[in-house]
Amino acid sequence: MLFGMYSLVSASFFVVVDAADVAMTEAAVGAGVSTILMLSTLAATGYTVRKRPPRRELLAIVVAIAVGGALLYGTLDMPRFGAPNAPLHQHPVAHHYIQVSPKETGIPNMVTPLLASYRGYDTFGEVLVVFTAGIGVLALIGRRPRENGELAPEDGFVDHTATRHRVLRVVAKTLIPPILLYAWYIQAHGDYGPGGGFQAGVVLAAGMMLYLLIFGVDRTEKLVRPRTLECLIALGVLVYGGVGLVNMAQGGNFLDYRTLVHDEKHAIHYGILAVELGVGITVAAVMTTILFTFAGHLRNLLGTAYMANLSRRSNQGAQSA
Amino acid sequence: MFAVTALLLLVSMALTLVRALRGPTMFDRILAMNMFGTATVLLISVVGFLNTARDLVDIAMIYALISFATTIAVLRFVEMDQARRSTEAES
Amino acid sequence: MSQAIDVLSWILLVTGGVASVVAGIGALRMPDLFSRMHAASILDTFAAAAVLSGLLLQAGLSIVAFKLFLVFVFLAFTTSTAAHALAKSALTYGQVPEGVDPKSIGATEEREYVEPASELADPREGPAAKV
Amino acid sequence: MDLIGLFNYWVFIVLMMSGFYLLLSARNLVKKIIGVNLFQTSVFVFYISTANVTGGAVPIHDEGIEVYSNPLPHVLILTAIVVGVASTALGLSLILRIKAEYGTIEEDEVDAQDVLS
Repeated sequence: MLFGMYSLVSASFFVVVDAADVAMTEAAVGAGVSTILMLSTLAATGYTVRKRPPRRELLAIVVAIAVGGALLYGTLDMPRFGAPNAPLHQHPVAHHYIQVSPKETGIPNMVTPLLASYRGYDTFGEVLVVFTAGIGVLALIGRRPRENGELAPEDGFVDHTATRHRVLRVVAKTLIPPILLYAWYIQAHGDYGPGGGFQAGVVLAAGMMLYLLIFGVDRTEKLVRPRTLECLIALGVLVYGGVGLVNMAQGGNFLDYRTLVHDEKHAIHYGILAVELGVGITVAAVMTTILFTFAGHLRNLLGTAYMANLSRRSNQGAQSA
Repeated sequence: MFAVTALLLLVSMALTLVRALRGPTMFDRILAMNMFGTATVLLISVVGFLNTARDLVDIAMIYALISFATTIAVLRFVEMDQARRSTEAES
Repeated sequence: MSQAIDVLSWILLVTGGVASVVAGIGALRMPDLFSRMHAASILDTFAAAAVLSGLLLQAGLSIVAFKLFLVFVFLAFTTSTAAHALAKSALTYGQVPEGVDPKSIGATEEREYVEPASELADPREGPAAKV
Repeated sequence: MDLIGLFNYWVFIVLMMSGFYLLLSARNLVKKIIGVNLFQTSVFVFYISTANVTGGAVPIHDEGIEVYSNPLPHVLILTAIVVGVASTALGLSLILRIKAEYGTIEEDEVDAQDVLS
């Protein structure tokens, strides 16, 4: 939980240093998705740590301080914070991205064309990494391991959060549509303001997460079937790669959008939009799948006795409140 | 003026952080985290105006929505944890 | 006219900032959870309203003003709901407001809150049971 | 006075070393993952702070603004954050798997079971 606060702080730092897109991603990822993942892992593994005599602590402290000291010595020659004459800002590439790219692509947000066009190969690789991580999580803890006679939803298992917290349910139902709509706004508005595929995907996943938290895994999986999500994960990567292949079929290089339509400026714009859409689909689907998988694992792990206890307590709470 | 407000908000965030570190029960920590989130939303919008980058309001909006989801998640986690503890105590 | 708006928005902004500090002090000094929640609600309602309306006056009639209004609406929804859920959970798991008879709110011994032995706890307490 | 301009690097070093320390010393695997995350975030902070230019604006093109922050580190970190959370999820799911197989997530206990069997 302090971890979540920590990411709030770091996101506000990003705001202060003018990195709007990064702050938006960090807001959704750090405060939302990754905190939830940490919490569900802790819930599954237990979070009290046995006190034991420190063995490697001294060595670790010495190593950390030594490396830190070496790094500190290294910083003495670094350019000062915010200095405009730092090599990074003097490099001709930086000049090109800042001065030429808005004219060349007609997109005011410099981060978006840089992400999807100038560094398109790189981003394709990143999307593939996200894709692989999603597949990996599915392979490791899978959907619904039922081998030990685990609890099936038909056994009368009801997630009590929805019935117990009536206020929560109503408010969540009001809030989730704006969140999902807002995710689409971020996706579509990425050329003009902070936003784009990565941010939209994560915010969409955060909206699904809220639904998951309040209504439980089973109802959420009726809403969005895991099978559909698996198809979407692949679809996003296919859209991204497909744009590149279309470029090649039209005689250009892979991900060289200028061949798409006649007017170069429009072609680049369309290409970027299509690629961002692919990124958004994959990221949203992977994040939602990961959340579903963790939630399903947790539910299967915690067993019948625990659920019975939870519901008994919930009923008491409902009566007294 | 924006800077003054931002500073005051930072002071408030620091106080909240102390409560989160001290807070005797889990619920105190959750409360502190919630306050911290609200203060961050305000801080981001103020800093957006300070830097004349008014698009930053978008980020404040996302924060307002997502810190809520996180609070709910932590509450659920506490409830699950309590229930599991008493389950283990009974068995 | 624009000067008057500026002055008004500055007053609102500083009031909001001071209110947030007051809320922070309250959260630190109040005796128990429920009175701390009262302090938190000052930040959630008064400080938020003051700061956001101060910014609203600065923004004028634009898309930014609309977004600020949306931020305020979302904050109003989420913080109050979160406070409700928090208070309900706290009541269910054994937190009792000061000066209230535990039996009158249906608190039983069974619903006592078990503070988990976390790492922040005193290490001299001996080995904590691992779950 | 001149050294004050280096404070962003110091923040980054402190963050990174606390993550590194946690990574080296913790036996609980979840704490190790938290350490990796701290380490990761310190790198994000480093990159973003190098991108900043005094008086620069958010890199969204607008009339009348001359100085912008450098957008290149922003792009790198933007993708790195999402990739980071995906890999964190992968690590955490490995931990869940280890818990299911070994019944513990303490590093040395897992090792001990491996030696015995």
